[in-house]
Amino acid sequence: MKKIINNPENVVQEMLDGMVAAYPQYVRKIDGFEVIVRANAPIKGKVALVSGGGSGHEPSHAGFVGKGMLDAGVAGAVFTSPTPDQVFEAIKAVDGGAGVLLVIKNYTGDIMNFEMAGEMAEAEGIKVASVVVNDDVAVEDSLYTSGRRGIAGTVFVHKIAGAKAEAGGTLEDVKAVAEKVIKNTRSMGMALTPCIVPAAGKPTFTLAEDEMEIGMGIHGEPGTKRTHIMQADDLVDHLMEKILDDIPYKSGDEVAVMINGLGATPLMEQFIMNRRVSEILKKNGITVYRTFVGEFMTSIEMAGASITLLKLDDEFKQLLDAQADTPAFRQL
Amino acid sequence: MKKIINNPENVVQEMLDGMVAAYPQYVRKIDGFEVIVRANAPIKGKVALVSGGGSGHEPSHAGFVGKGMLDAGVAGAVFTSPTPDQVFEAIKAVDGGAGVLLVIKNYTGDIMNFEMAGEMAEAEGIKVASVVVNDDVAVEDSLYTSGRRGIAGTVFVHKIAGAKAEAGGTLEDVKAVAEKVIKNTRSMGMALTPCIVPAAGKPTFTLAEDEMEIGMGIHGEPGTKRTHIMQADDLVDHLMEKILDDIPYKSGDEVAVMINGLGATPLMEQFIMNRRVSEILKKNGITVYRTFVGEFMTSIEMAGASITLLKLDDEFKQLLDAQADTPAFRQL
Amino acid sequence: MAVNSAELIEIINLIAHDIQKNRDFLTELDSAIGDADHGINMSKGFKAVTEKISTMADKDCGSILKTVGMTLVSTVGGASGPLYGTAFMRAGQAVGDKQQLGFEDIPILLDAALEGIKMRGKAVKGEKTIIDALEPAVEVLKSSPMDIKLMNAAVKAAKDGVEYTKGIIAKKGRASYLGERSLGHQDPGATSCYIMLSSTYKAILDRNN
Amino acid sequence: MAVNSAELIEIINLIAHDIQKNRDFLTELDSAIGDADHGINMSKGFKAVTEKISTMADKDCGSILKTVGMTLVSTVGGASGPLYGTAFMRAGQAVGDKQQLGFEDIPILLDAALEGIKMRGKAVKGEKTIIDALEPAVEVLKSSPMDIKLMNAAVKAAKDGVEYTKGIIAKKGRASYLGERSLGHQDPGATSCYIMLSSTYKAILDRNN
Ligand SMILES: Nc1ncnc2c1ncn2[C@@H]1O[C@H](COP(=O)(O)OP(=O)(O)O)[C@@H](O)[C@H]1O
Ligand SMILES: Nc1ncnc2c1ncn2[C@@H]1O[C@H](COP(=O)(O)OP(=O)(O)O)[C@@H](O)[C@H]1O
Ligand SMILES: [Mg+2]
Ligand SMILES: [Mg+2]
Ligand SMILES: [Mg+2]
Ligand SMILES: [Mg+2]
Repeated sequence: MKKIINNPENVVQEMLDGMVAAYPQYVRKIDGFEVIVRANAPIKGKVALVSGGGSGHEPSHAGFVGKGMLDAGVAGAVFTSPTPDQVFEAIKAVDGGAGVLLVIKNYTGDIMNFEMAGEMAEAEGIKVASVVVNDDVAVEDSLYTSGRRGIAGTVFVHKIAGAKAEAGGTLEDVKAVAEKVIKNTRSMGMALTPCIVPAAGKPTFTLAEDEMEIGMGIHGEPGTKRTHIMQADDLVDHLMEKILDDIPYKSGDEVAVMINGLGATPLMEQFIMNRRVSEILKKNGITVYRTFVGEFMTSIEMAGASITLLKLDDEFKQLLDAQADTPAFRQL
Repeated sequence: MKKIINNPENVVQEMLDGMVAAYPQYVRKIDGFEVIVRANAPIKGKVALVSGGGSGHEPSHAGFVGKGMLDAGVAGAVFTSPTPDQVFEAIKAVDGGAGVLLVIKNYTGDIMNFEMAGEMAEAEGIKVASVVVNDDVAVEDSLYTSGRRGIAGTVFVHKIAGAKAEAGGTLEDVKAVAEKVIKNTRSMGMALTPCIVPAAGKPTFTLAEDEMEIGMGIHGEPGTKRTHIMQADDLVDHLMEKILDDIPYKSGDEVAVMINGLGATPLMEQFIMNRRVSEILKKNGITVYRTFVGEFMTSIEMAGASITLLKLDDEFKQLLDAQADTPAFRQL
Repeated sequence: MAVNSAELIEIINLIAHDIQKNRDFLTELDSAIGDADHGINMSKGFKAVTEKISTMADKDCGSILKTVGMTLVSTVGGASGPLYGTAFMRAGQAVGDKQQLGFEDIPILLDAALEGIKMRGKAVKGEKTIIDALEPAVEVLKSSPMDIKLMNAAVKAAKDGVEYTKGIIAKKGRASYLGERSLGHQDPGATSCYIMLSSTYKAILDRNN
Repeated sequence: MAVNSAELIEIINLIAHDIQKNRDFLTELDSAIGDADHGINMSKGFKAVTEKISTMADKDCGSILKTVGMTLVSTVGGASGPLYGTAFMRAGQAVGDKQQLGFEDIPILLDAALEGIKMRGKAVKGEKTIIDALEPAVEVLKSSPMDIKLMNAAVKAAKDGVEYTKGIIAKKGRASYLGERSLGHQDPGATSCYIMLSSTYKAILDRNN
């Protein structure tokens, strides 16, 4: 296991310490908890956004704590959703009286832990609402299963719902816009290599030197198929076909694009992917309003990437353009 | 070779296309050249900054083209410095009449190619000055050799000299502040894995599963020693000792810190390093003014990281705080 | 049968011991259709439980069970933390402040546990979850007057339930993302549930002999 | 000896051919103490050169050499592009608009090339660079009246210079970062320089016989 760490048991704690040491102007940590909140939390009268999940997806979620996005990020053990008391602590720390929106990725564990935290908070008189992000088209959606997974599209929810809250939206407003983002966001990813959970010390799965996995989840969950490594353009064609067909996105639509590196894939390759994405969108008569390329929702040091499209309307454009100032996402 | 690319011959061209497609609000490409310039270049009356080098260090340098940093980034083949005509084209495209500063990393090839471009530009009546960044303390400095290499500290030169130019500094002012940054910046890095130049298809060197290389260069140049993988804290102690002793940085100093991931090393590990860096600085009575954690000067998909310290004075603090708005570096 | 608080703690410690013993086995099952952490999660939680309840011998049975539940909730995380946590908390509520438990309490507390898991996880039988082991056991326990033989039959029903999970597609939890590929694998959560029931039975049997 | 423009182009094509033939060898040398691209860089540049000068048989010798230099500068990159590019450009300036070159021109153009490399790279002999092959050759050429035998001696001096680079520590270029670890390795740039001189000698020898 080639990692720059000390004791694998302490990675989350030490990471959060290092993050707070780096960005005291943005964030602080709640003592005794793996919870990162805005340096100036709680903000009186503003709806607060709390997100989180297992660690290993950095900069998600604590990296997006700051003006115009989240008020708290809760960090579970690597790839394990945080417990309700951690989330509860986050809710209490950021509630400014206007209520708290929980942004949850669609994993059974995350939903149950965040729900319990919400119940605890409501029992103390805090208004709580929640949304569940499920953007990954690699998994079929169905009412009778756990549905689709939540992946990089979550960051668009943080951005847009965060901007709505910053602009003075009520809890109902912020929840409504978050749900609208979820409805209009689709993603799909692929992996070239597995990653290693520090406490495990070895990869959970293996891929041969010439293999890749399409539709891989951000915790190493299996995808839709394992194939020979494809050329970037063919790969992007495949992912884009699945994504475009899903909502579907149509000619005349305007979108925001996110190319998200999973950890070990360099920007060079992400840009090569984006080149093809923009070609395909153009060919389909879809206009790109803004593009985001980089690491937003990673899988530790997995090599691979995901593509996310968000279908825009005027409200979205305005909120997407709004200022954001966080350790990992800034917009002037 | 596990990469998301098409033909290895075209990676630089396709990367730049993908970058321009992503960030038209920031940058455009000069047709027929591997040159990225500010969308609104040239800016009349402003000193322009041109940097560049071999590709494979993304987001360096084109990612820092934008308000408050560079005016042009020139992208050579992977790990090969660009030719003078490319740099010359960049200089011509961004000169706004106030002259152009070339920010060169200290590699023989880069220096000669940029120098020749400077001569070509001067022959056309453009005022050109240049600085050479040499922050890597892993290599001994000497007048009688090529001296130290230029690595991640280059980004501090972009930031501070870029802010000076944006604030209306003359070519002499901007060059002077760039040289002052160089004098006060020291870095050192390490690698856990090699990287693969796409055209070569295989790593230039190998490291055993339990080995790391300390003082590694950003093109895979050998470092000061190859050792058994160390714990993060021990590793940081070693790098920091070399860095602190070099200038030296002393009790009472104020610094900016950059933890720079080389490509495959996740933010989690970078934050774990920063935790120790901040401890060491505190112990030495050195105050941290600002910290930057992320990927700034990479080695394609190399796993590893470097630490950079910049010793600050009031002018530096003001310029470091100044607004910047580029694809890969933003500050409100 | 009558189990006082001290004895209840011993039974829970035996469960903790058996979970610990099966840590790698459960993780291995989870690595086939999940994310390879079920054994790690559960043993972390029960280690905390053992510590937490070690000083509770003077407390009532309901409080002990509720403490187990709360400890699991606040240490395990993932899916199994809230599920087993809720189960133990509901079981504790069901027995109230009793100082000792008899055979007749077992169906009551396990039924409450099952309801808690269903409420929390919104799963039903046949979705390849804990419920596929627990619900058949509870059904057996409710079918006749309670005794040690019925308890044995309930454990056997749980075991059959685990076996049954091999032949079905996961519809809930992380394994559901595999679709058809979850076929042929035994569910980790159903397995840990069977282990806990079986430990309880063995503890009671030991005490009865 | 007298070489007209068409013949000069042939000589340069032979150099290009020999560089191409030694592409992997040069790259291998560079991989030991540099970044494994010298052969790739040089053969890319000379491929472009061959194309560029193919239509220049009616131009003067100085223009042809300058075109070689400019083409190397604009296609090679790295350290060797500006160095060899400057060398050829300086050589072209030295011979001016001559329509043919004689023996007496060889020391003049190579001396100009050497000075160009020194100016551009600021290296001196003994630093494990191109200069360790080129300077001894130029010294031999300047030591007596020029003829084919002296040319042969110059190529031999270049070869000795390549040999000499094995025993010294690099002080310039990328290999200098290795410090003592550069000992024992032959310098790629000195080697490509020797190859080019040797190709030139062979071409002239062929023509003279
Ligand atoms: N909705 C649900 N209802 C009941 N049990 C469930 C549900 N979802 C998952 N499980 C159980 O949880 C087990 C996985 O637990 P664990 O590995 O600890 O959590 P995670 O999936 O978050 O990693 C599964 O094997 C399954 O039995
Ligand atoms: N300052 C210099 N003067 C003369 N020759 C040099 C100098 N620096 C480097 N060289 C030569 O350049 C060669 C390396 O060329 P090449 O590999 O093409 O460039 P790079 O080092 O940029 O990859 C070295 O072997 C050396 O002979
Ligand atoms: Mg898990
Ligand atoms: Mg090179
Ligand atoms: Mg699991
Ligand atoms: Mg080289």
